[in-house]
Amino acid sequence: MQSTNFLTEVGLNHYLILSALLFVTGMTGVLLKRNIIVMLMSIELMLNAVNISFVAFSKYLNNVDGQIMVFFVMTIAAAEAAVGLAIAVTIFKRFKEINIKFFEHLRG
Amino acid sequence: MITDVLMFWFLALVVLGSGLAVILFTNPVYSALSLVMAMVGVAAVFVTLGAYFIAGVQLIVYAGAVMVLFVMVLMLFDLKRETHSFAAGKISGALKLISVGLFAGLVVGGIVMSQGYFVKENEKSLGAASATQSVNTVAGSQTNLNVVNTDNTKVLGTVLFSKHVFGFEALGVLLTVIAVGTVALARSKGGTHAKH
Amino acid sequence: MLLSTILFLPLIFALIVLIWPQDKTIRHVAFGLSIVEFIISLIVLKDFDASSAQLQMIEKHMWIERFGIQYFLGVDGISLWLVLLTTFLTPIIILASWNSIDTKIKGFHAAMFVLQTAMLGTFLAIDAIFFYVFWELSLIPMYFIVGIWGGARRIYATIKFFIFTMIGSVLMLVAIIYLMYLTQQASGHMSASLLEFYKVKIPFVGGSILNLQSLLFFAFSLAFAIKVPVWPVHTWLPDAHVEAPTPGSVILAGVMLKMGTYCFLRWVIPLFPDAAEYWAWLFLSLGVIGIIYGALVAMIQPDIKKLVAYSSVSHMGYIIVGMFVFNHFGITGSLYQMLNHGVSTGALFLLIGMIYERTHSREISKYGGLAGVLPIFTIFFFIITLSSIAVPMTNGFIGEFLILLGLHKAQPVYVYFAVTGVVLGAAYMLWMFKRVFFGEKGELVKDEKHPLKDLSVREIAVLVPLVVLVFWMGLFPNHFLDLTKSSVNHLVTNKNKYYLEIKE
Amino acid sequence: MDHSLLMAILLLSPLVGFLINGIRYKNPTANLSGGIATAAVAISFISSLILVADLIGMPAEARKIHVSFFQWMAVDSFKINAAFYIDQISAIMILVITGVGSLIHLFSIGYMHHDKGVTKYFAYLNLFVFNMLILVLGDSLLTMFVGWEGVGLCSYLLIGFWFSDKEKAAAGMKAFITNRVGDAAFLLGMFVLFATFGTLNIQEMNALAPTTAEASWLGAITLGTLFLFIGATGKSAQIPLYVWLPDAMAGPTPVSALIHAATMVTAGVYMIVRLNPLFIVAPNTMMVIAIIGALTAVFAASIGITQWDIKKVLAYSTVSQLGYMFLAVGVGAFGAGMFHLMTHAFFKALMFLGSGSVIHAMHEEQDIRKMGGLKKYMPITHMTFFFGWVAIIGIPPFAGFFSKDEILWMSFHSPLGSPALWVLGAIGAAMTAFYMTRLMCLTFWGKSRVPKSVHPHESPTLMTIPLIVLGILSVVGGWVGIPEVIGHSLGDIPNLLEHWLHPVIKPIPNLTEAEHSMEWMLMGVSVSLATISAFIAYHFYVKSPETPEKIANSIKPLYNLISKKYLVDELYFGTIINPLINGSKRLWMFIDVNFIDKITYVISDLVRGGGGVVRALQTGNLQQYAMLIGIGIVIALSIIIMR
Repeated sequence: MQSTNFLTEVGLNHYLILSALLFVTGMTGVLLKRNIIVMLMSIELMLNAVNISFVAFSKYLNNVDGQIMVFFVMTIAAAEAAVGLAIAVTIFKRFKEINIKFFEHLRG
Repeated sequence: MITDVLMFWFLALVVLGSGLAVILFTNPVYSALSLVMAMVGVAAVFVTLGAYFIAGVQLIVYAGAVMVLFVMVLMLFDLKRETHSFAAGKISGALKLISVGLFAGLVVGGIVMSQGYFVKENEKSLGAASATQSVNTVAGSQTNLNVVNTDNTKVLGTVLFSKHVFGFEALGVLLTVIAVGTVALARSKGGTHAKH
Repeated sequence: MLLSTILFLPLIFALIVLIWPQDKTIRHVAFGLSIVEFIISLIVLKDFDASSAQLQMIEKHMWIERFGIQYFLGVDGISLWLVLLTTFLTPIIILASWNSIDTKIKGFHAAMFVLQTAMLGTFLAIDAIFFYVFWELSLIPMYFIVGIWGGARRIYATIKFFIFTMIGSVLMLVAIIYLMYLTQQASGHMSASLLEFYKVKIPFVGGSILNLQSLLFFAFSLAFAIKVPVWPVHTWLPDAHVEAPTPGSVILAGVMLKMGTYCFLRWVIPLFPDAAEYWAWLFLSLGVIGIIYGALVAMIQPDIKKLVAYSSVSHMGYIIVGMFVFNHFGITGSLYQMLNHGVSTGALFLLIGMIYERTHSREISKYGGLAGVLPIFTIFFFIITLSSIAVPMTNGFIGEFLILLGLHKAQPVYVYFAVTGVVLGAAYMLWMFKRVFFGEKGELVKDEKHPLKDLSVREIAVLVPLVVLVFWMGLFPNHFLDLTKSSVNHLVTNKNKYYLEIKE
Repeated sequence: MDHSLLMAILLLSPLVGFLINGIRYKNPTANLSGGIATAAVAISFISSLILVADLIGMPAEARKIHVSFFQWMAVDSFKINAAFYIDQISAIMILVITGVGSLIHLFSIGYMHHDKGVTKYFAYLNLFVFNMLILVLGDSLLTMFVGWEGVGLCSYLLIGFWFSDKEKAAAGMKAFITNRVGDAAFLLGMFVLFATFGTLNIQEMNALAPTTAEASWLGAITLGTLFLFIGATGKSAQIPLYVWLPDAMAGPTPVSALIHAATMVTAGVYMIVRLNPLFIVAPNTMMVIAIIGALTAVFAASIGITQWDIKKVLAYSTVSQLGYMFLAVGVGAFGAGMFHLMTHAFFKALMFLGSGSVIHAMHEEQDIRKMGGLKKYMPITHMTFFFGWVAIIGIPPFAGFFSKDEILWMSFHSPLGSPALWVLGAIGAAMTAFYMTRLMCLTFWGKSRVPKSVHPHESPTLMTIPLIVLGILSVVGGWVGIPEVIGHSLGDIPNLLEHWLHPVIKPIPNLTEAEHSMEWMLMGVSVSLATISAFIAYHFYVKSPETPEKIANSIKPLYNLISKKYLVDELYFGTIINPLINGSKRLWMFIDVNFIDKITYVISDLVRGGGGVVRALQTGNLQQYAMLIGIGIVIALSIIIMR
C-alpha cells in the first residue's frame, strides 16, 4: 500500500468509497422506507452511486466504455422510474394507499 | 490541486448529506427535493471526473425529467399525513440496519484493501495521465482513449455509435416499449384486481 | 429434412392456430393442418426401406459441442409405426373434440399440436438430451389439457400425473448424464448420442442391484415403467384418465403410454442387455401381475372410464411381458400390441366421450339397454370391445397371441398365469357391455322427453378409420409386420452387442 | 371350376350375406332378409357339394383340396397362411354345416317372421356359418382358432339376441366367458404344440406325430392335447365347462338347432378327430377324454330327466350326446365319433326345430307341463319329431342306433376303452330313452294340458319343409355307417363312412379282432335297455301320470339336487365368481387406494410439512425480500473477501 495522505490526495478509492456510501444510503431507503415513491427515489440513489463508480473507473482506467455504461444506466433508470411510478399510480388508484406494508399479497 | 481536493470533499458532503436527507425526511416532497440536490451533486462529481457530457445528461435526465416525474406523481397523491415513515418491525428493522451496515463495511473495506490492486493496474496510466496528459493506451486497444480533454464527447459519440450501436438501438426499442407500457399501466383501472 | 419437417410442423401449426383471427373456423383449420401433417408423415412410410435394420432418414447436427449434444433424428422399424400412430390419431382427436371442447378452443388446439411435437420428438430423437427435452415437454401440454379441460377432480389428477412421471424422469436424467460421462471415459470425447451409448460397455455383476449396469438400468426403467405404467406405479393412470377430457384420454392412452414401452425397446434393453436379462424375472412378474390385477380391478369399477383405464394397465402388462422375453414373437407382439392398444383403447375412450356428451355420466349402473336406443353406437362399441378382448380377426388378437407365444417359448411358467388375462379380459369387458347396452333401459336411457341421439356423421367419420384399422390390422398383419421385421430381427440377434448403423 | 374359386365362394358367400344383411340391419321384412341369408348358405352348400364331388373323384389316398389365399402372419419361424383344406373329415362337416344350415335358415324365415330384428338375426346367422366354415376348413390350429372364437362370438350375439331381457343377455355373456376359459386352454395347447413341432399346420403336425405312444403325463404331446381338450370341453359343453349350454337356450330356437346342437358344439369333437394322429399317441389324454365324455353323458342325461322346459331337456340331451362323441374319440373310435356327430346333427337339429315349431304354435310357451296331446294339432311336427325320437333312443334301423351302438361297442372293445365305460354309456342310453320318451309323452301324447287361451296350430310350410327333410335324414342318415357285423349278416352292405374316413384316421394300436357274438350281445342289451326304459317312461307319463311325482317325492333330496342341476352353477358362483369379484374389490381398496396411494400421500405430506417450515420466510413483505437479498450479498461478499 502506497503511503498517501487520505485527506489531500484524492484518488480512485475516494470516488469508490463515495459511491459505496451513497449506494448504502439508497439501500437503507429501499429496505426501510414505507412510501413506495420514496423507495423508488432510493433506487435512483443507488443507481447514481453506481454511475459514480463507472465514471471514476472510466477516468482512472482511461476507458470511455464506462461512460457509455452510465449512459445506458441512465436510460434504464429513467425507464424504471417511469414504469415504477406508473405502477405506483395504479396501486394508489386501486387501494388509495401507497404504504408498502399493505401489499403483502405474496405471503406464502 | 488543492481546489480539486476541496471540491471533492465538498461534493462528497453534499451528495451524502442530501442522500441521507432523502431517506430521513418524512415528507416525501422534501425527500424529492433532497434527491434533486443529490443529483446535482452527482453531476458535479462527474464534472470533477472530466465527464462533462455525462454530467450534462445527468442534469437533464435526472434533475430534469425524472425528478419532474416524481414530483408530479407526488402532487397527484395527497400525502400530507405520513406518520410511520420507516418500517417498524424491531427485529427486522435491526436486521436490515445491520445488514446495510455490514454491506457498507464490507464494500468500503474491500475497496480499501484492494487499493494496491487498482494502483498497480493503473500506475502506468495514472502516471502517464498526470505527466503528459496525452493520448495513451493501456493495452494497445483502439477504444482506449484519452479521457481528459474536451473532445471527450466526440470520442464518446464515436464509440457509442460504432461499438455499442446495438445496445443503443436496443435501448431505443426498450424506451418505446416502456412508453407504451407506462401509458397502458396508468390507463388501466387497477389491473386484474380491479373492482368493477 | 423430412423428419425435421414432421417434427416441427406441429409447432408451427400451434402458432398458426394461436394467431388465427377467426374463432369459428379454428377447428377446421386445426383439423386441416393435422391432416396435412398426417399426409406428410405418410411420405416417411413410403420412403422407408423395410429391408434394412439401420437408422434411416437421419438428420444430425451438432447442438452443444462441448457436451457432444446433437440434434439427431432418425427412424427405424421400431419407431416407424409409433410415429404414424401419433400423426394418425391427432386429426381423429381434433375431429372428436369438435363439440366436447367448447372453452379456450385456441389454447386446446395449440396444446394438442405442441403435444404432437413432443411425442414425435420422443420417438424420433436419437440423442439422449434431445430426447429428454421432448420427453419432458410432453408433460406440459398434457398437464394443461387435463388441468383446464378436465373433470371435477382435475387438479388432483394432474398433480398426481405430473409428480409421478417427474419422479421417474429425474432419475433418468442423472443416468443420462452418467452415461455421457462414460462415453467420455471410453472414447475421449463426451457424447449424448444413443449410438455412442450403445458402444459403451457397462460393467455388470449379477446377484446384486449395486452394480453400475443394474443401477443405470433401474434409473431408466423407473422412468419408463411409470409412464407405461407398470404395476405398482400405475395409480396415476386411472385418475388421469377419469379426469382428462376425451381428447386427453385418447392421446394419453393412444400414444403417451407407448412412449414408455417404446423407450424400453429403444433404450433400456439394448443399453443394458445383461441387467435386462438378469432382471427379466422382475419385469415379467410385474407384467403378469399387471395383466391379472388390471383385469380384476377393472371388473369391479363402477365408472366406465376407470374400467377402461384399468384395462389399459392390463394391456400394457402384456406389452411389458412381450418385451422382456427377448425373442421375435414377444417383441414383435409388443410392438404390435402398442399399435393395437393405441387404436382400440383410443377408440374406446372416444366412444365413452361420445356417450358422455349425451348423458354427462359415466356411471355404469345408470346405463342399460343402450343397444335398443343407439344401434350404430352399439355396433361401433361392440367392434372395439372385440378388438380390446382380442377376438381373432381383430388387431388385438395378433398382438396378444404373439406375446403369449413368445412368453411360452422363453418362460413357460409365466404363460399359465398370463393366459388368465384372456379370460378375465373378456369377463370385464363383456360384463360392462352387458350392463351398459343390454337389459332394461337404465335411468339415463329411458328419458322419453329427451331421447338420446345416435351418432352423427362426424362421429361416424371419427370412428370409421379406427374400425377399418382394427380389421385391417387383424386380417393383414403382415402389411404392418413387414416393416418392423428387420429391426426386430436385428434387436433379437444382436441384443448383447447392440449397435445401430446409419443409413446414408 | 377352379378349386380356389369354389373355396372362396364357399367361404365368402355367407360373409357377403352377413354384410348385406348387416348393412340393412333395420329392415323388418323377414322374407327378403331370410331369402338373402338362405341363398347365401345355399350357394355355399352347392359349392361344397361340387367340392366334395371332386374329392370323391380323387384316388382315396390323395383326397385333399388345399387352397391358400394369402399369408396371414409371419414372424420369424412362425408362419400362418390363410389357407383351407378339405379332406374326408372336413368334407362331412361342410356338408352338414351348409346343408343343415340352409334348412335351419329356411325354417328361421317362418319362425322369426314377426321379430323386428329379423335382418340382424339373419346377419348373425350368416356370420356364424362363415366362422364355422373357417373353423372346419382352416389348415392350421390358429386358423381353426379364428373360427373357434368367431363361432363363440356369434353364439354370444345370438343367445343374447333379445338383449333387452337381462337374463338372456347374461346367458350370452356366460356362454362367451365360459368358452373363453376353454379358449385360453386352447391357446396353451397351441403354444405347447408349437414348441414341440415348430408349426401349427395341422397336416404337418399330423405328419410329424410320433408313432409310439407317449406314456408320461407331462410329455409335450400329452400336455398339448390335454389343453386342446380343455378347449374342447368349453366349446362342446363337457364337464366342467358345460354350464353355458343350457342357459344358451335363451336364444331363438333355430339358433339352438344350428349352433347349440348341430354344428358349433361339435367343434371340439371335430378338432380331436382332425388331430387324431396326435391324440392317438397320447393315451393319457385319451383316457381323460373318454372318462369325461362318459361321465358327461350320464350326468347330463340325469339332469335331463328332471327338466320341465322343452328346450332345456333338449339342451341337456345335447350335452349328453356330445359326451358320447367324446367317449367315442376317447376310446380311439374317431370314425364312430364323426358318425355320431353327423347323425346327431340330423336328429337333434330336427328335434330343436320341432320344439321351435311347438313353441311357435304355443305362443312362446316352453313348459312341457302346459302341453300334451299336441299330436292332433300338429301332425307333421309330431311325425318328424317322432323320427327324431326313435333315432336318438337308438331303435334300429334309425340313424342314432348305428352310431350310438358303434360307440358303445368300441368303448367296450377298444384297448383304450373298458367295460366300465360301456356300463356308463349304456346307463346313459337308458336315461336318454327315458327322458326323450317323457318329452314325447308330455308334449305330443296323453291328455292336453294346454291353457284355454292358446290355440295350437300346425306351423307354415316354410317351417315344415326343413322338418320333413331332416326327418328323412334322421331315418336314413345312419345307413352310411352300418357296422360291419350287421352289414355282413345283411349281405355285405359296406360301411361307407368307415371306408371314406379310413385314409385320414389312425388305427387304434393293438386292436384285436372283434368277436361278433359279443358285439351282438351288447347290442341286444343296450337296445333292450333303451326300449324298456322308453316303455317305463311311456307308462309313467301317459298311463299313470301320478307315479313319477310319487317317486320324486320318495327320493326328494336327490330329486331336488338333480332338478337343480346338481347346484353346479351355484357352486361356480360360490367358489369362483363371487370370491373373484369380492376379492377384486378388496384388492383394489387394499392395494390401489390404501397402499400405493397412501405411500404417495405420506411422501406428499412430508414435502408439504417441509414446505410449511420454509413458508414462514415468505412474508410477502417486499422489503424483507430485499433484506434477504442484502444478507445474501453480504455473505457472498464476505466469502469472496475473506478467502
